[in-house]
Amino acid sequence: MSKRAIAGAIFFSIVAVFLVFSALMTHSFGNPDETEMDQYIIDNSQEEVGADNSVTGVVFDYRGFDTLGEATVLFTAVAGVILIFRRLKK
Amino acid sequence: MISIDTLLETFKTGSGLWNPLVWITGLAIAFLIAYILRGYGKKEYKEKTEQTKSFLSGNPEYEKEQMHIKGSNVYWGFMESLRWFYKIFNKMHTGLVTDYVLWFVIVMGILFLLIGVI
Amino acid sequence: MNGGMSKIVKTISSITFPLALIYGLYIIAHGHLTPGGGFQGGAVVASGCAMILVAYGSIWTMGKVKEKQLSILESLGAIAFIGLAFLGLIFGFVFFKNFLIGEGLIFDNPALGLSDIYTAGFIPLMNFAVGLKVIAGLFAIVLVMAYATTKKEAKTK
Amino acid sequence: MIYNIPFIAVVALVLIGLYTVVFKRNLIKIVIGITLIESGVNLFLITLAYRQDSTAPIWHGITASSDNVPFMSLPVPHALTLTSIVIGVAVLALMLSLVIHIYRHYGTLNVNKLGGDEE
Amino acid sequence: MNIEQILDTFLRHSPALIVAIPLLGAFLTPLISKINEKARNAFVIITILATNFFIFLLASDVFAGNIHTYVFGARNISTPLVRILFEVDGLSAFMIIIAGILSLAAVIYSWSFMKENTGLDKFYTLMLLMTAGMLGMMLTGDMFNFFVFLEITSIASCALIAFWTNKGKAVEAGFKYITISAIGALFVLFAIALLYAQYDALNIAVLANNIQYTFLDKIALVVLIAALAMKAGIVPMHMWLPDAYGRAPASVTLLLVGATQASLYGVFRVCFTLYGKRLGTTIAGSIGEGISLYILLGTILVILAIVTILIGVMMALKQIDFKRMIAYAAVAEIGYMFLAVGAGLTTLGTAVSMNAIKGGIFHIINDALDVGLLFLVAGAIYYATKQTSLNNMGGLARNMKYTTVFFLIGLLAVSGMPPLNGFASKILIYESVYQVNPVLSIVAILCSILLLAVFIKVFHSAFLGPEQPDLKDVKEVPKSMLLAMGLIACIIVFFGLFPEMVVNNIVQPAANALASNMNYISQVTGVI
Repeated sequence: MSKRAIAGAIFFSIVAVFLVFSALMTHSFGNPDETEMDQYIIDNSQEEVGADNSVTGVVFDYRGFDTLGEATVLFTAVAGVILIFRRLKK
Repeated sequence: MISIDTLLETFKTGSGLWNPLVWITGLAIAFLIAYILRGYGKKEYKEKTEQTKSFLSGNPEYEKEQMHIKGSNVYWGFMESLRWFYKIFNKMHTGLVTDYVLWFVIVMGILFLLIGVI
Repeated sequence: MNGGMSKIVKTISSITFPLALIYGLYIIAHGHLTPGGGFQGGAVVASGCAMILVAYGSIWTMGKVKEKQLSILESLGAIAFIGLAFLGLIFGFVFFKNFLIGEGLIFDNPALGLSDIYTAGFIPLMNFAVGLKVIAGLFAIVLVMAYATTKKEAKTK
Repeated sequence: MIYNIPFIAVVALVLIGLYTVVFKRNLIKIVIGITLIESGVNLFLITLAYRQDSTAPIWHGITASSDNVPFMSLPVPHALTLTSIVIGVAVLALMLSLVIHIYRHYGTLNVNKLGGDEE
Repeated sequence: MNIEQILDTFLRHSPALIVAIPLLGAFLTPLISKINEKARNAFVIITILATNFFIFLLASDVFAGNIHTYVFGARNISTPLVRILFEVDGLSAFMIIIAGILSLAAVIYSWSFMKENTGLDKFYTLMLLMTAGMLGMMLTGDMFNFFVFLEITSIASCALIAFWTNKGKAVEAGFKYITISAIGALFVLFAIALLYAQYDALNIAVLANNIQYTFLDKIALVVLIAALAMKAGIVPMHMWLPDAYGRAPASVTLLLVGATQASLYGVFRVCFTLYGKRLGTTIAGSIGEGISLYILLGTILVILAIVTILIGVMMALKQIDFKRMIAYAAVAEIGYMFLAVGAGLTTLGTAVSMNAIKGGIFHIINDALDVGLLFLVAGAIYYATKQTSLNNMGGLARNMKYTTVFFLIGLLAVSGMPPLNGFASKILIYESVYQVNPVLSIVAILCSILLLAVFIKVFHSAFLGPEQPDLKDVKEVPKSMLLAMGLIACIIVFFGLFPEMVVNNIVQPAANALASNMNYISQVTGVI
């Protein structure tokens, strides 16, 4: 067993322990503590956005800028893939 | 908004002062003095005589291209004296991406121990 | 043989491709009413296109549609998307303002909760813009990668 | 009710992905590990959205003002998960195309064969 | 309407426009490039110039003392804060100035540096997208939005690093970079989800107002610091950086410096603002009884910084590849900023801490300019000689006079020689860190001397010496590259000659924004 594997095992287990503790200390599944923002969206998205689908209301209106960034990420990936597979000679 | 006294204002660094313009004028004066002193140099200096030949303690002189010290030869003695150091760190820099992620895991674990426990 | 599959596969895929197309367009169009939206519907349509690509081979598909046209199409979708946001800046005085709500021009039916498709301001338009963008983008990615790999094989052969 | 089992699953997914990235040698497996981490994070986000016996946040046939309004799950994590999934697709496409190029240049997918950029 | 109203409207919308204009330009570039190449290059440069105009408009107003907020999709801040919010305080304005200058220089430089290559329309598209991502990271006040822009920057820069796909090493460096970036960004998202699970908010100010420093907050803090420090290239997570910097085209490397510092900005923002309200909490642990959080965090930052400086300089000393050497020097420079800001964090609220933070902030822009100029010179030498190894160079000063002058300016500036700007920030760092702990200051000074030695090595082996036989017909690089280098060199000399003006007008507001973080929080939560 190499030195790298030993160090990896030790620190990997440390990270694993802390992450599992974080999972155990999260609020119990199914009843979050704070829901003010989401409750506001559920109640008012129909009047403010006019969309029956609250998720679409969030995606395109409340957090529309995130969606623009998301579309930009896809655009970036397409540009990158086309750039990487371009023809190298003129 | 840029007035001359703001330009000439010294740079207060908390515990000291520092004014680049004064420094530059001082350097210019120093160069001037050096140039004047240079004027007092030997007049009977003759070109193309024994005086200008470079003397490599008796060894033959190479031509110009070989006289250049390449990049990897600069600081050779420094590298040589610190070989133990560089041995360790060349072993550390294996250009493998999995090792990079392993270093991330190691640092994250140490920080977990430092912040999470303390 | 240009990397295509058998005749059965080609026939079946060309039969099922319009269904995928219609289904994806439906998801895009009803994004503000039902689960779904531009991204999901675009992914469905792009998967249909990818099926055609697999069935007919990348060389045949590259003969039909170039990745340059797809990238032009994608940037058109992106320009439409950010242009709607800029229209919000012009008409609604805020970037990303839903400037069609309350104006009564289009896509502004007061009927709420009735799953009316003529609601939600500029969200359907944005859905279509994003859908166009995702169709072109994903299909361009798949097409370019497939074409590059097949060219490599043809070279070795 | 089930206690924090979903969060345990999230952490398990993240750790499996991290293990794959750190200890596996095949480039394709490294890509798979990164997608595992990503799916774990997405699962975390989407489990945060759930409230007990709640429905999807879609108004069908009713408005917020009408009575018997259903108890809905949180809409924001849905949106975050959607964004994160698309970002994951973009990263995956780019990584796979880079892997194709690496295979063309080195003729191998083993990480140990590459690297060693230090003189 | 008259000019004041127009300028006022521009100012009110500038936080959105600074990000939106490069994005629109990026989406338009594939269409413009159908016309011809000159039109495309001119269009890209005009886009960056427009972005810079809005950047300076916004920064000049923010440095006057007021914090800008911009809500997307609504007139004003609603309660609860459900919309995405851009919040621009002194630090953000300071960082976007750096990003604007770097992107302008990079685009001008690329005009003739990239002439021979194919696929240039995608290249310019990705450059604009990378600029937009950096600016978004620096401007945003929303954690998830920060993640999205981090991903945009990472993906664009990865594709640009692998631009020369005929070189295997370049593709490999791109793969390393995207792996590191993807893992870091995913852990950032994990931390954001942890914070969201507790406080049901994504806005930085709201989170900072509600944060309680529970165990989950500790986990989130560790994950955020580790991931963003890896993106910033802190030892021992710096190893992707020489590969990426060394293999990318020079103009891309210039932007990568800005991307690295955007991650650095993220670290500072997390330490000072997101956890700013809880920095005074004394840890009730078993070992560290009674230690305040800011002392702990500052100590961690200082330790990381010292290791970074030492290893960065020592590894730079042995490199023989030009760009890798500068990359390791850049790692060491990042360490100086961490050192100063960490030392300022350990002694928060004193005059020493203010000076240290000032020095660190001032060093950010100095490092960006100096290292950027050196990378541009390295690219110019590669353009002229097609060589990157120092062993094949020599006597270049004969044929490349302007490049030699620019390299001398960058050399003296990056190694902190008076009277250039590197000295002005480093003396602030030395003096303030000396009052925190003398050993740190001594190590910093010694490493700065070693940094000078590193670049003396480059200068000797590349520019001085006899003319090499295979470099007889080297010509001076084209005008646009000289113009880009000259732009940065002029800013360096100006900053070096009048540091007081820069510190008072630009650096002081940013340092105040870091030190007194409550303004950032109350700007949003005061309205609610």
